[in-house]
Amino acid sequence: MDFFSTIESNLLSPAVLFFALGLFAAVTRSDLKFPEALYTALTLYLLTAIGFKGGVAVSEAGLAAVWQPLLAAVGMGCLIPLVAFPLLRRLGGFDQANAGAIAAHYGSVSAVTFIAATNFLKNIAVPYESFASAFIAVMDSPAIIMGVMLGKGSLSRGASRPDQGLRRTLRDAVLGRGVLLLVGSLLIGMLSGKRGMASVEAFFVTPFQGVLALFLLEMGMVAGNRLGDLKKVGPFLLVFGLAAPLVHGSLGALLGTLAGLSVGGTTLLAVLAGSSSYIAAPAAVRLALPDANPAYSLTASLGITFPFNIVLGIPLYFEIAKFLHR
Amino acid sequence: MDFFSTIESNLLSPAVLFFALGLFAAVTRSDLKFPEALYTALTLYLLTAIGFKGGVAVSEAGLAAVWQPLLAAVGMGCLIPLVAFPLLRRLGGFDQANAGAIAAHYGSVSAVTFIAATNFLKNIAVPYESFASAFIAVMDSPAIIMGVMLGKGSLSRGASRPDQGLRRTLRDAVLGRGVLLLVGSLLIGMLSGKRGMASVEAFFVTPFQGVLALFLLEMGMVAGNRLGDLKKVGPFLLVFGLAAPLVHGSLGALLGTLAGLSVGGTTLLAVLAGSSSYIAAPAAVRLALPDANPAYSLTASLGITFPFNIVLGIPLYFEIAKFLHR
Amino acid sequence: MDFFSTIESNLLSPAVLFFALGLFAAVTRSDLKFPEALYTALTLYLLTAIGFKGGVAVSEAGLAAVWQPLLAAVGMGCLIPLVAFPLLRRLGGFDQANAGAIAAHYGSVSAVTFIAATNFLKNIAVPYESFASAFIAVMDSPAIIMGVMLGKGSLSRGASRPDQGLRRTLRDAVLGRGVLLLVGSLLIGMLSGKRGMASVEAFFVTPFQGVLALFLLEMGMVAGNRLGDLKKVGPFLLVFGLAAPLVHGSLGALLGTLAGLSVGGTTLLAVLAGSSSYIAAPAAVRLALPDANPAYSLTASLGITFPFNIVLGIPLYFEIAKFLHR
Amino acid sequence: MSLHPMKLVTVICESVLEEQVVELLRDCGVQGHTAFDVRGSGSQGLRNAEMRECGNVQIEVIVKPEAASSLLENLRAKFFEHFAMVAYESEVRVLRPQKF
Amino acid sequence: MSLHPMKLVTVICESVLEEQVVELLRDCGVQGHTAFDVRGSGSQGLRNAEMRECGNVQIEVIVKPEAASSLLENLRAKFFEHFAMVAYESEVRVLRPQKF
Amino acid sequence: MSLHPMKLVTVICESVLEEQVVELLRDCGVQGHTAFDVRGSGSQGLRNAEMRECGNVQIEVIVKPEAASSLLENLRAKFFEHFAMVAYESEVRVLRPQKF
Ligand SMILES: Nc1ncnc2c1ncn2[C@@H]1O[C@H](COP(=O)(O)O)[C@@H](O)[C@H]1O
Ligand SMILES: Nc1ncnc2c1ncn2[C@@H]1O[C@H](COP(=O)(O)O)[C@@H](O)[C@H]1O
Ligand SMILES: Nc1ncnc2c1ncn2[C@@H]1O[C@H](COP(=O)(O)O)[C@@H](O)[C@H]1O
Ligand code: NA
Ligand code: NA
Ligand code: NA
Repeated sequence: MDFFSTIESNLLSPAVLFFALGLFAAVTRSDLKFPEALYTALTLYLLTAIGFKGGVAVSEAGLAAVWQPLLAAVGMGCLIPLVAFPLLRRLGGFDQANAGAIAAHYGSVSAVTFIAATNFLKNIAVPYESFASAFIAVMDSPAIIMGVMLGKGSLSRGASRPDQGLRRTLRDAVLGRGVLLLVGSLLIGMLSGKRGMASVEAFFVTPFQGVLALFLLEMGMVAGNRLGDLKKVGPFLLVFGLAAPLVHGSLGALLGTLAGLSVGGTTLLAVLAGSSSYIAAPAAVRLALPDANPAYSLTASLGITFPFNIVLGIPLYFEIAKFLHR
Repeated sequence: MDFFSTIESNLLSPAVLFFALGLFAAVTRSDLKFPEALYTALTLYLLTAIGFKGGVAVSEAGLAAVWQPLLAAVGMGCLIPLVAFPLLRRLGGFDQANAGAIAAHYGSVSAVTFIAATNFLKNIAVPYESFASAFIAVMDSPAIIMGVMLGKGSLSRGASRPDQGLRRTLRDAVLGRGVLLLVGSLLIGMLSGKRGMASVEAFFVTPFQGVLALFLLEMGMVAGNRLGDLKKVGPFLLVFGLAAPLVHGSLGALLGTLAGLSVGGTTLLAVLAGSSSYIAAPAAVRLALPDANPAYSLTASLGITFPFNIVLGIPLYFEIAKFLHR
Repeated sequence: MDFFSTIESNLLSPAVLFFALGLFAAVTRSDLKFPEALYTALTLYLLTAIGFKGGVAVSEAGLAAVWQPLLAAVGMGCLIPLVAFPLLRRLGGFDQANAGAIAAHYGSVSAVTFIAATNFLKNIAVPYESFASAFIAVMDSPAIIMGVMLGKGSLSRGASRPDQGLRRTLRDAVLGRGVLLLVGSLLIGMLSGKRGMASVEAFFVTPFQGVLALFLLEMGMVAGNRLGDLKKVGPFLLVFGLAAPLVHGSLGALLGTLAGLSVGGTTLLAVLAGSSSYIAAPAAVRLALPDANPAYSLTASLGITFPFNIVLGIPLYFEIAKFLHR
Repeated sequence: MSLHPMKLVTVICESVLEEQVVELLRDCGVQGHTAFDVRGSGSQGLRNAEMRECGNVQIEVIVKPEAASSLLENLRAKFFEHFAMVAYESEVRVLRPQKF
Repeated sequence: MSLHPMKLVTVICESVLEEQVVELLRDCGVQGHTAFDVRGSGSQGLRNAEMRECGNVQIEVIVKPEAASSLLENLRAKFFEHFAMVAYESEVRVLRPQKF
Repeated sequence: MSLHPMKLVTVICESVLEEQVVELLRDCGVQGHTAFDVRGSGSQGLRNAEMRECGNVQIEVIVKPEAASSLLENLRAKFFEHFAMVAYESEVRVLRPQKF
């Protein structure tokens, strides 16, 4: 399948089309609206299902086969904020807090983008390591901690004064509901294994794609409501929102290849690296870096990078992964 | 299967029984209550699933086979308000706004009644055109626009003064969440076709009947809460709520037969014609015709016509369709 | 399979592990939180599904096979408050209202514990009467009425003065949403039978285990939030929360054996007897016995007995049932 | 346009009481009310909205100034002893006094 | 720290009107608002929150004292005839008056 | 029956702050609070309730009249610089003053 037909297959998947419908609803100011409880319920479901599936896959594959790629993923989570921060500071002219906040968002990952990518791979019949969803569970915490420390200047200035807020940040980064659900479900999947999977598969696995499609309808609306802020955030952030995923994604593809992942697995690690968070990071960063304006990080994450990845990024990362594996 | 055994099979379906349970809960003033978010979530799911399934069916059947019945459906949507309005004005003595509002509700359709009808057909093993759910997506907008124009007198008086509210009505009729979800999902189904269906079937199709049953429990409660208003709306509306579906349904059966639909498909078009809206119409009409008392249209729709259709109307329309196809 | 491996298999089931995750989230004060609408929706689903499944099973087995065990279940519901009340009064030193309230909770049953028990039996491949879930539907009302009458002293003092509040209690005990849903769905299942089941199975049966796992995540949080109250309620209630299920459960096992149930069915009746309510009882009892402090009954029910049953009680009741059937 | 002084009576109580409070309002001749679910803490501990059985509700009613204190008195008499409840009044100025 | 007197204008109306009320607020130069879903009863009967189409919303706005009555007047003129609506003002004291 | 004048302090802020605001209330010796989710707009733009991460919460506390302004001052000092927040007080009259 060539590049354009993979893009076409991606664009005509129900998930992406529902995302477009959500965008349309937001832009035309339809009265379509998801209740907050439904948004939260869908998030809960998706995170739990991803974690659990990943956990079962890890228990099947054995830790021996998993630890190396997992370490690569943790490394990515730490590395990306370090790459993004100076760019945002110097080229973007953001102050320390804002640069740290945005860096934390881009080091973190978007579980929904990840699932869209696994769908994409399934559609074009490319296999991938099924434990890959375990990556999602380990990248957010380091990225948030790193981004917050950069944003507070704790890294450059050293720990000169005892930072009371840092403890809270650590707690939020590790016990925030996104990370807790992912890591918790991962462990549950590992402990209950195949037999556990058999009993809950009909809820956590079979209807998953459809739930994702419905969730993307909502995400389309959320992203569409952010479009109005695009003007306010300025041209640099627009460019950053398109360029950063490509840079981070390429890094991810490189690391994935080095860690011995297949083309499919490499694509997924690249997707995670290229994606940015809108579930785990916003709440943690808001409290830890109150001076950062959430409009910047959320608009870039949700209004630019997320749609870009869903529509174009995924097939691109796949091409990069293929190239590196040649 | 004779008439009474089809009725019995309808009455003993989980969907109808759950509706009865909801009625019972409302009448006995139990503390059973659906949270609003759940009502909205179920509505979202049902509309999306119907639209999507219809869209896939259209893409399978090809537009060539579909356009004629679809046109008949649009015609029905325009025609019914024109039939109902003068009746409501003259026999019912309603003022212009109220007559227009009720006409808009009865020209629009009830997706839930439609699904109950497809279940009924499946139960008695009568085949129907699977693209029939596409009809639902095209009947609401024309009916609402027609009813509102009648209610405003825009049709009789001509467009003498520039009507500012009409633009809003058009927007609400076309972008209101009910229509947007149905039409949007229909297009998504058409674009993603069979392959899209394969990925989301386990969410949008397989559990559908059960979700409908749960939703009917809620609808039973909503209808039951309306029963108290029956006394207030007067005897004419009670008669109208029972007679209108039969008249409109017969019209629908006629048009369906002429458009070349099978007995099953004809039954479904009759059901749509005979049903009245409680999702798309209320919000749009409330804003466009503020002088109309929503108690009239909602009580007739939800308290009389909806239960009548669910329990007796569906088998009746089927008999009419069979008769016309003899 | 010996005792410890059955316990281990219970502990490593996704349901129990998700419960543990919820406990962890509550204890660490993570920001994970289920919206109330989701809690209600899950409750609705679980109760409806249990009732419906039980009803279909009853219609399959025939009333002849069912009435005897059903009577035993009703008897249990009446008996337990009579056993618990004097203990709570004399040993626990509770006043009349509080003793009645707690007795009503322990006479009532926990549907979720019941399902966890059926999972447990499936896991260790022990068959059980599939109509057993009908028991759940009949135990709550008698237990609540009995507990409330004990708490009001209506039983000891006789009906000296006309008790106005008793009518409300009866209504709440019979029409409260928990009982209404269970009994209603049971009847629906009985009326629509196998054919009804076929149409809604993919919603009410197949994904059930997974939904339960998600619900237990929430229940873990609710129970965890109650742990803080443990200190306040005093040591007697702690002991009662662990001992009462064993006493009641043994009674249940005895009655189940006498009523001719299999080992599996006996286990399930024991589980119901040993479990205590947190859905039907709290609301009804709160209104009927306002002087009772809900902290006592809810903390004992949710903070002690529920986790105990989920983790250890179920395998224990199974051992008792096996012993009695030897 | 003229505004008319009225009292706004606010009641915060357990969700299970909503029906009974609304009944009492009706018995006191109050014409309408507004209610919404809240969470809170007080002398009876935390009441989060997670389980409806343990939830809180806030009920607001606009009444004629002279009716407020008898309404509060009725609430006090019927509920204060047994239930978690907070009630207070404040001054508001409404359009269309005949409604209330 | 000093507190500044302001008016709090509260509007309770049908959910379908929320968009239009907020538009009117903006047209009146109001800088912000807060809204939440409520249920209630009044002259138009019970409005429970079950169906969004028939729900109620409560909208609260803080405005400069002199702006309150013209805002209420505008609300009255635009909505009172046709819609279920209750509106009232009360006195509050805020920090940071320049915000409003 | 006698009513006792108190202050009602209302805070509207980002949902992520709820825990910290409630902590601050406790530190100020306030005995209880009531909270509910709202949506709104203000100087920081629209805050709809769709995503909890960007939601708003309204927190209401009844305090002794003399405690209100110090409470507001503490809120101002801790949160006003960095966060979207509106806070105001108003007069209410409660039953059972000893509760607050
Ligand atoms: N000081 C307060 N300010 C605001 N709301 C309160 C206050 N005290 C209690 N409440 C509310 O009233 C409910 C019942 O209070 P209590 O009876 O003290 O537990 C609490 O759950 C809170 O929602
Ligand atoms: N006296 C009242 N006190 C508080 N809220 C009221 C009152 N009357 C009406 N409402 C609210 O305003 C809405 C519309 O009132 P109405 O137009 O009278 O039906 C009702 O649904 C209630 O939520
Ligand atoms: N004038 C106002 N009246 C009522 N609520 C307001 C007002 N201004 C702001 N708010 C609320 O306070 C929140 C934060 O305000 P802001 O910091 O101005 O963005 C908003 O999202 C609104 O919910
Ligand atoms: Na990333
Ligand atoms: Na119709
Ligand atoms: Na029990």
